[in-house]
Amino acid sequence: MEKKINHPLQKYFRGPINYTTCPGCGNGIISQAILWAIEDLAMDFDKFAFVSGIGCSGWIPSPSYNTDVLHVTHGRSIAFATGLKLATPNIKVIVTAGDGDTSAIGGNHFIHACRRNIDLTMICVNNQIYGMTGGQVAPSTPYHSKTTTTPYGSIERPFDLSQVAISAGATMVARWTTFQARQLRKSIAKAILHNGFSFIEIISQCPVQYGKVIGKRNNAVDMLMDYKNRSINVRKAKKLSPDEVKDKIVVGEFIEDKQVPELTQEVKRLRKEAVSRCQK
Amino acid sequence: MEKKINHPLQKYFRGPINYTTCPGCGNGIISQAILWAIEDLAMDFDKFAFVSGIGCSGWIPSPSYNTDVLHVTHGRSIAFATGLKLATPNIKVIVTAGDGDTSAIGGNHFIHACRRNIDLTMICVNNQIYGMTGGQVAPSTPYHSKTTTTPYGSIERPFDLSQVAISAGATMVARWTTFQARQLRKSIAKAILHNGFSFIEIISQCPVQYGKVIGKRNNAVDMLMDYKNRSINVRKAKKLSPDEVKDKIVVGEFIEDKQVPELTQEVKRLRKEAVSRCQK
Amino acid sequence: MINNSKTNKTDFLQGNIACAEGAIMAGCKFFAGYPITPASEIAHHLSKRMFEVDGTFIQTEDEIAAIANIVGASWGGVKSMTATSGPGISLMQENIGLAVATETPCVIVNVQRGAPSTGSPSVHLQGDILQSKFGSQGDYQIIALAPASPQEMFDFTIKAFNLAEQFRTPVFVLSDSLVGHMRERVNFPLQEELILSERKKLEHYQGIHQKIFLDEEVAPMPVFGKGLKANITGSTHKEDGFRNVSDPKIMDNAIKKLTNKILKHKEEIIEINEHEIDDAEVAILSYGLTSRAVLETVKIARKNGIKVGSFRPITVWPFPEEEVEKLSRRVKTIIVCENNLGQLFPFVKSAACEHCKVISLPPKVLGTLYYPEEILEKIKEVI
Amino acid sequence: MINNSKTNKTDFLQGNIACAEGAIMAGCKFFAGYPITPASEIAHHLSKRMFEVDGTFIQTEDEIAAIANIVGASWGGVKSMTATSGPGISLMQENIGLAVATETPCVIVNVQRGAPSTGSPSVHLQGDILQSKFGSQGDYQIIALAPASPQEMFDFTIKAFNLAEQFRTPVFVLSDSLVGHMRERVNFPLQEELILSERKKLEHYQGIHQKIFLDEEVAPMPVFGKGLKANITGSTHKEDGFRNVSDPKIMDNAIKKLTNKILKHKEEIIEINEHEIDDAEVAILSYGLTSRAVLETVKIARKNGIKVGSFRPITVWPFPEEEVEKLSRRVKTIIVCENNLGQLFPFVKSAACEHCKVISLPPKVLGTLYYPEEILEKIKEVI
Amino acid sequence: MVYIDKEACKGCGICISVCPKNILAFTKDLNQKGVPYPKMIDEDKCTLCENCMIYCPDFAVVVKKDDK
Amino acid sequence: MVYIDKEACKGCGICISVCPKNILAFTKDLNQKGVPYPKMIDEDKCTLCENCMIYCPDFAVVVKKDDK
Amino acid sequence: MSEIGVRLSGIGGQGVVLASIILGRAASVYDNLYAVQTQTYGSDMRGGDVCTEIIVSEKEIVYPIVNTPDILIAIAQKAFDQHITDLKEGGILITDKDLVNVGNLTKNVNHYSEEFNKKAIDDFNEKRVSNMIMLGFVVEKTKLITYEALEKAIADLLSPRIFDLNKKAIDFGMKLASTN
Amino acid sequence: MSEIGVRLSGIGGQGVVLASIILGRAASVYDNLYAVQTQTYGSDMRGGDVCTEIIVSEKEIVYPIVNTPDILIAIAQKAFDQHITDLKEGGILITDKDLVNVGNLTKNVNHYSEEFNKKAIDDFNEKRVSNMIMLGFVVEKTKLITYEALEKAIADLLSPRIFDLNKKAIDFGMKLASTN
Ligand SMILES: Cc1ncc(C[n+]2csc(CCOP(=O)(O)OP(=O)(O)O)c2C)c(N)n1
Ligand SMILES: Cc1ncc(C[n+]2csc(CCOP(=O)(O)OP(=O)(O)O)c2C)c(N)n1
Ligand code: SF4
Ligand code: SF4
Ligand code: SF4
Ligand code: SF4
Ligand code: SF4
Ligand code: SF4
Ligand SMILES: [Mg+2]
Ligand SMILES: [Mg+2]
Repeated sequence: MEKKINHPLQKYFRGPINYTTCPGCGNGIISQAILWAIEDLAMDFDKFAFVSGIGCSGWIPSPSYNTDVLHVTHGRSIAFATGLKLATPNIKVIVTAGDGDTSAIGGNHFIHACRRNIDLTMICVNNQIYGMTGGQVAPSTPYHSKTTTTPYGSIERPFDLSQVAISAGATMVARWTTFQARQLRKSIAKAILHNGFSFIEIISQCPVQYGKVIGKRNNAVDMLMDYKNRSINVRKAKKLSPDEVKDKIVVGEFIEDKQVPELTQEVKRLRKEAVSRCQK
Repeated sequence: MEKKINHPLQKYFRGPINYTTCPGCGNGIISQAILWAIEDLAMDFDKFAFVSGIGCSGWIPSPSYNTDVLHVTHGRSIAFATGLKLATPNIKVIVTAGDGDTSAIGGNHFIHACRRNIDLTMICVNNQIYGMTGGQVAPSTPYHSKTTTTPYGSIERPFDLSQVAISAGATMVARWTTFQARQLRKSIAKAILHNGFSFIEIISQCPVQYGKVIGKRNNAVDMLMDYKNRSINVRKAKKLSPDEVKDKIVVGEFIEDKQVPELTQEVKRLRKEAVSRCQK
Repeated sequence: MINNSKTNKTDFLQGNIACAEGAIMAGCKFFAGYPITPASEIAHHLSKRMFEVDGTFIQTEDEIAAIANIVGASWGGVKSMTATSGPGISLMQENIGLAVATETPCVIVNVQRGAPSTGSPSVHLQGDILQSKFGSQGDYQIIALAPASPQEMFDFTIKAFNLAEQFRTPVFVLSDSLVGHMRERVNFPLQEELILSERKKLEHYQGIHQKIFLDEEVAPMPVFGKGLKANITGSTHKEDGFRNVSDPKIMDNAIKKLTNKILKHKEEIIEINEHEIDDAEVAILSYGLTSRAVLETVKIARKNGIKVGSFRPITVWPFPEEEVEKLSRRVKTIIVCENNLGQLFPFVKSAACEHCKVISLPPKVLGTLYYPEEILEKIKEVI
Repeated sequence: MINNSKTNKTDFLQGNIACAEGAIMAGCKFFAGYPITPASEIAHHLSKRMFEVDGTFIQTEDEIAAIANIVGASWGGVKSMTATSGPGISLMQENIGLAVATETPCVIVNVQRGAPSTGSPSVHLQGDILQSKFGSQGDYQIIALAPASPQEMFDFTIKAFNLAEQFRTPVFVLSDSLVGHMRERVNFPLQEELILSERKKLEHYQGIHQKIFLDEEVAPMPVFGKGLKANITGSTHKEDGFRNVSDPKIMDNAIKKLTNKILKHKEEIIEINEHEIDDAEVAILSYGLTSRAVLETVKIARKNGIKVGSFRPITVWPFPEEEVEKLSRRVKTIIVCENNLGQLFPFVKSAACEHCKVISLPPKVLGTLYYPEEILEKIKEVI
Repeated sequence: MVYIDKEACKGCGICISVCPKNILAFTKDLNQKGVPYPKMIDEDKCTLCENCMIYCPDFAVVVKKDDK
Repeated sequence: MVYIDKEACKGCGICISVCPKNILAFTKDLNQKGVPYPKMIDEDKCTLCENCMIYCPDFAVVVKKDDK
Repeated sequence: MSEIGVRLSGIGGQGVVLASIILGRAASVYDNLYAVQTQTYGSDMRGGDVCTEIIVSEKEIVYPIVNTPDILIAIAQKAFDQHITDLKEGGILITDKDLVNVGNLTKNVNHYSEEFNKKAIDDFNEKRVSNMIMLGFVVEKTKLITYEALEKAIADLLSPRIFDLNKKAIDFGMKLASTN
Repeated sequence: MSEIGVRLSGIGGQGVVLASIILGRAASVYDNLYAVQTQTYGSDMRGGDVCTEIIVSEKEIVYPIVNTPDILIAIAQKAFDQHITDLKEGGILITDKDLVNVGNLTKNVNHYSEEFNKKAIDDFNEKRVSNMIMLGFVVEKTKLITYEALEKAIADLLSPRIFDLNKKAIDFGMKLASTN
């Protein structure tokens, strides 16, 4: 039972699997969900590229994943991924980013990718805090939370990231917590297949930095159980009053697979048009 | 009748009224709406400050308005205005910005101001194009438009700026076209009184640059009449099918005066709390 | 500026915290910032302290917003500051240019880290010296001070505010990861004994063409909300603030006046620490933390009877050209020690080369403090 | 590089359009940009042309995204470019640093305009020379070429792509508003006669520790999507791409290798145009458009029997230190003419001062092309 | 009373198009900018609704209620 | 069969909490990192549901269906 | 032909920049001459002053700016007022008769003035061809470029739809010049 | 007392940084000495190697880094392995008996080893006070600072809730040192 045996996902790693995340960090669960989704799809890992920014979540693919990985500046992963995808439309480009990465410094690239409907799969690790830099408030930190930079409680309302994605035009949007690891895995697989910009938000435990905020430092299990208790599927939530869902985490696939022309395919269309115009 | 007589709004100007805008540009109509709103409110113009970015719309207040005016870098007006408002909460700070200013380069500051609910009045001149730099596509340019940088028609869907503002948390949101100059004036007055972040989007004619796009170059009147014909109030629009409103411009006050704690007042509360904690 | 003899408090503080406390003593009432290693502690501390002193703290969406916020706040009449590290400075460049062009007093703290790019967040390096001066488009002058201890982070932050107010300009505190995280004793001066500068303010509205910019003696600054009808733009403008973007003569005037506003007052601004320079044959020029390695070297060298002294610009910018030139007349060799690949070296050489030899000596391993022995070796070589 | 004798086409083009066409001839397949005066025409032209050549054009949400996009595309294996002006460069600084640190070939065109800040968008100024080299955090090297005519905007854009590919690094084309908007004859070379460089590519995956960075002879570059398992980061990394952000030795190695990759090949990179230098007593050093005023001056001066020549670095960065040093041994005086407050002057002086006099002569009115008479006057003074 | 500042006018025609009474029209004359400007053609019909004023982008029209 | 790589384990306890059969528990032992790691306490009850595997953030658990 | 510097000045919308580009193109692409064209903008991009310069020469052109033009074309009063001082003694001045009042011309120059604008309206019923009439006039008066080159250049630059009209306007301008 | 350089090394979570800050504070605020404390981080912020240095001196401290410590405290094997070479000949080495195997100590140093971690668990049932036991031990062995200063410094830095426990651990550590 304690015999050392290779993990079935080992093949996706550049070397021995060795995340330097804190004990109980949700990032590892998310990493598994991503890789299981790819495993489920039986797709060639060499045809995937990962782009990530700065933050703990940036280290999910970088340097671990044994395929092309581009680890860039804080907040800009989507913008690099856009150029990469446009240049190599045949590969599946997956962006992993933290909530700060996505919606603080990177907010503009985020909404524009939604609008453009470029075929990227965006995995947003929403641990509701800045993990890497030491527990500062994020744009997704619950209202009134006490963090390293909001000692009196935060006075800014958080974004509902999935809602922002929807209103900015994303064509597939889902939210899960790490507790729904299996549903997450399925949604990621769908997102990879989706032809357009997909946004997967994952409420994920940061037992160290966000643990401090909610007084559950280093207690990943409590945080997971809290997700379990508070999660409610969007289908159910729709039937309830706003008050009834107030403290809940609404999860599920908000937009499933909306069909809208995808950017790299539109580029191909333009090329054809341009060439035919020239020939005239 | 052709006798030179002072304009009733002359008193709001630093010198003779002399916009260098192109003939028929909507900016002047919007400028009037802003000043009439202030006139209607009978408020002291010295207690207003204007912050604007780079773009034709940035020149609505700068240097013309005879009060404090801060004309900053492209896309950043909200961020400067945030600091100014926090430092001088007693003055009314109005931001005027173009659609590019607001939602291209400035998109991130825009959504964050909505989220923070800071008491700014944001006047977004949505002429659906980059006017000042020569007619390039904006994130608000209608899908498939041919502009200076989309000679084959744009392949990116535009933002619905008011919807983005709403989902990002703005507590007052209205959209009008320049044709609804009177409603606009009223909404601006309400926005000034609103305690929080208000977003007023104005679909405005740029007869020169956007005129080229729609083949109505230099024809402001046609553009205004088009607004007249296509505008539909949100109350009516709600009763229609998506197809029926497809080519319409939905106007009206989407969010009227939502009551949510305002940022500068929250800052004051924190100061009290901090001082009282210190004394303990 | 600070009378350290009479202090009301002594503490053992991290450089970053000392900086934050210095800001408060200087009268800073507005801090905007975005977290980044190794500068975050300044924000952490001020997120609590600002509200205690009736000020404001805001964590912005990014660094571009942070600099924009402090400039906005400054026009609201309050002393304001941001703190970041190299990557954040890179993002701030455009609005630093706006602060310069609109003559907005504010303080920017850069706790430097390993670079280029994301580099090594916790490694000590003085890699951003030229970036502070040249990162934004166009010709302009900036003031930058380089502290070497928590006490200096405290003192220089106050000094930075004073210079910002006196010259209506952004001022850098150029610290680094090691100084920012180092703990040492910090003496707090008595608030009453502290000499704080306040900006020259425009008192009354003086008409549409009031002169509020481009005065080499520093034009009075209108504060918003007081009926002064400030007319501010980052576009090329005249003394009254009115924009003119076509006449090169106006631009020429704008650039030169802005530049001269600093250069004319170099003597007031520039501060140099000299140590054992009087009879020195070799002077070692260094700044920031590196100067402590140099002082140690001088100590050792002097014990060995070697005539060497330390020349340390506190003010890295404006570059102390005349002072270096004077130094070059007094010594045979200047050795420039920087924890980078020799960023100030061309400036030192250009100022000194007519009178003495100038040598650049980067540390053997960038990102580490010099061993005094390394420097000593070099001294022995050139003597 | 370009054989102008046999051309397949002659056109009368604006500098910006020539630049765009040069990019296409160089094989550029990806352009990302954000409009800005006076660079927008490059984007306008390529928004049509890119698709005709099976390439991609994207107008990004801002300049930060533009540089990120071209770096991303470059890793996708295509030649990529962006074009902007000073304010845009300021915003790109952080990701320019990333491009340098990840050794990503790409071309950045800066059509300089009046600065600082928003300044004067249509005024000709060479204000961003130092910004190109020092704007991002940390020590690094950059390559920058300064054209003086539409033909050179065409030629140097091609050259920029070649250098970018050869040295796996971002390369600047440092134009300005006047050259960008000037129209002149442009000769198009025959595509077959054009020598284009292509990056050294990693052909096969060579294991987890494959050497893909930090080779002074330029490491082979893995292209995405080919099973090469590229491991790329802007954090401090080793030759194999693995991050290490704590060991100063690794950072020291990273900085020095990156720098040396350029410096070791300075001779290949640097190009200088000399004119009438052989017997000159006075050399005038200038670059970009200014050099045309200098050449005119030389013409007039020579007519008057004054021994003066022109020394024009095509390559502004890396700075031609050795070449200037050599020049300093040949002439009595170097007059540095720049359409700014003397940005390269300290570098010239530092390189030349041991052998000759070095004088800075900014134009009487910044933002205007020198009158040959101004320069002539100065020459007569020093002779 | 409706006053039109002909030199401020840029000739866009908006005022003419928004007058509910249709009582404004371009003159044949050009102003110094070289553009035609509007003129009142039937003052009596004017309701002083102010449309012409508030829609003029160049602040060239003034409607005064008291001195009709 | 459930395999646990005790040296990869960081002792977070997640696997224990997500096991529907409640058949994992910490040992008293510490691994080289100094943390307790989980152990199977009743193999027979295991349904091979894989929860312990897919929730382990450190890839320290492997569930093999074929070799039960 | 040694270097000839021409300055064309007016206000936005008059088409002086297009005229200068046609000149430059004709000279450098079809007449085997060298040409360089530059322009400066007014204080704002909309409707301000426009001034463009073009140098035509048999030899390579080093210095691209026209500080003292050999030929000045001014088709707006402000343009004339601003640029007349720079015109070389003995140079050529061409103005629009209706739009420019040259007042008391103290300078020794060859002055031609013609009603470009009025003729465009009267004879072509199209204000916008006034620049072509002016261009034809200038070419005929100065012989900077050949007619063939001019024709080819406008064929390159103008859409076929408007080519004929513009060519007629040029011809008209040339005739005006040869008869005036 | 001339300058004494101390290096404390271990892994994240052992509290060595706090111990060094207490030392520095005690010395410089209460003992009228000079002190400078610096630290370097491991390759990642979580659970990596920790190393902190502190210099205590009667005179102002110029050079703030401890290249060759007079005193080395190592409470993890890796820490010991990495830093032992730097320790001065004749210096003091303090290790955790259970966590560090010093092997064949060739260096001429005064070596004290004690079970800080185990004692913390056994005697206090609180692993987290091991650093305080260590600190008490170090202070007693080296006399770097006075007991009074130490007491005041921990009162400044620790919340009253945990002050007593920590002080007891320090006292315990001092006793260990004086009896060992
Ligand atoms: C330009 C820039 N600003 C700031 C930082 C510092 N920084 C690194 S990660 C981070 C935020 C981390 O939060 P998040 O994105 O939510 O990721 P997490 O660590 O929580 O996964 C910050 C502010 C940086 N690296 N670059
Ligand atoms: C950093 C930066 N990038 C680009 C520009 C150039 N620029 C000026 S205004 C503008 C866009 C104008 O469009 P919009 O904001 O919609 O304003 P409008 O002119 O249409 O009112 C651009 C791209 C700039 N000034 N600064
Ligand atoms: S700080 Fe939080 S997010 Fe980062 S590794 Fe630790 S637990 Fe995970
Ligand atoms: S370009 Fe468009 S927005 Fe700008 S002034 Fe002209 S009409 Fe108005
Ligand atoms: S006031 Fe009304 S009715 Fe009278 S002219 Fe103006 S728009 Fe027409
Ligand atoms: S609306 Fe104003 S500018 Fe337009 S035609 Fe009427 S008066 Fe003239
Ligand atoms: S496989 Fe399922 S039942 Fe078996 S130990 Fe793991 S979690 Fe428990
Ligand atoms: S989930 Fe993994 S890391 Fe956590 S206790 Fe179980 S085996 Fe250990
Ligand atoms: Mg996070
Ligand atoms: Mg616009």
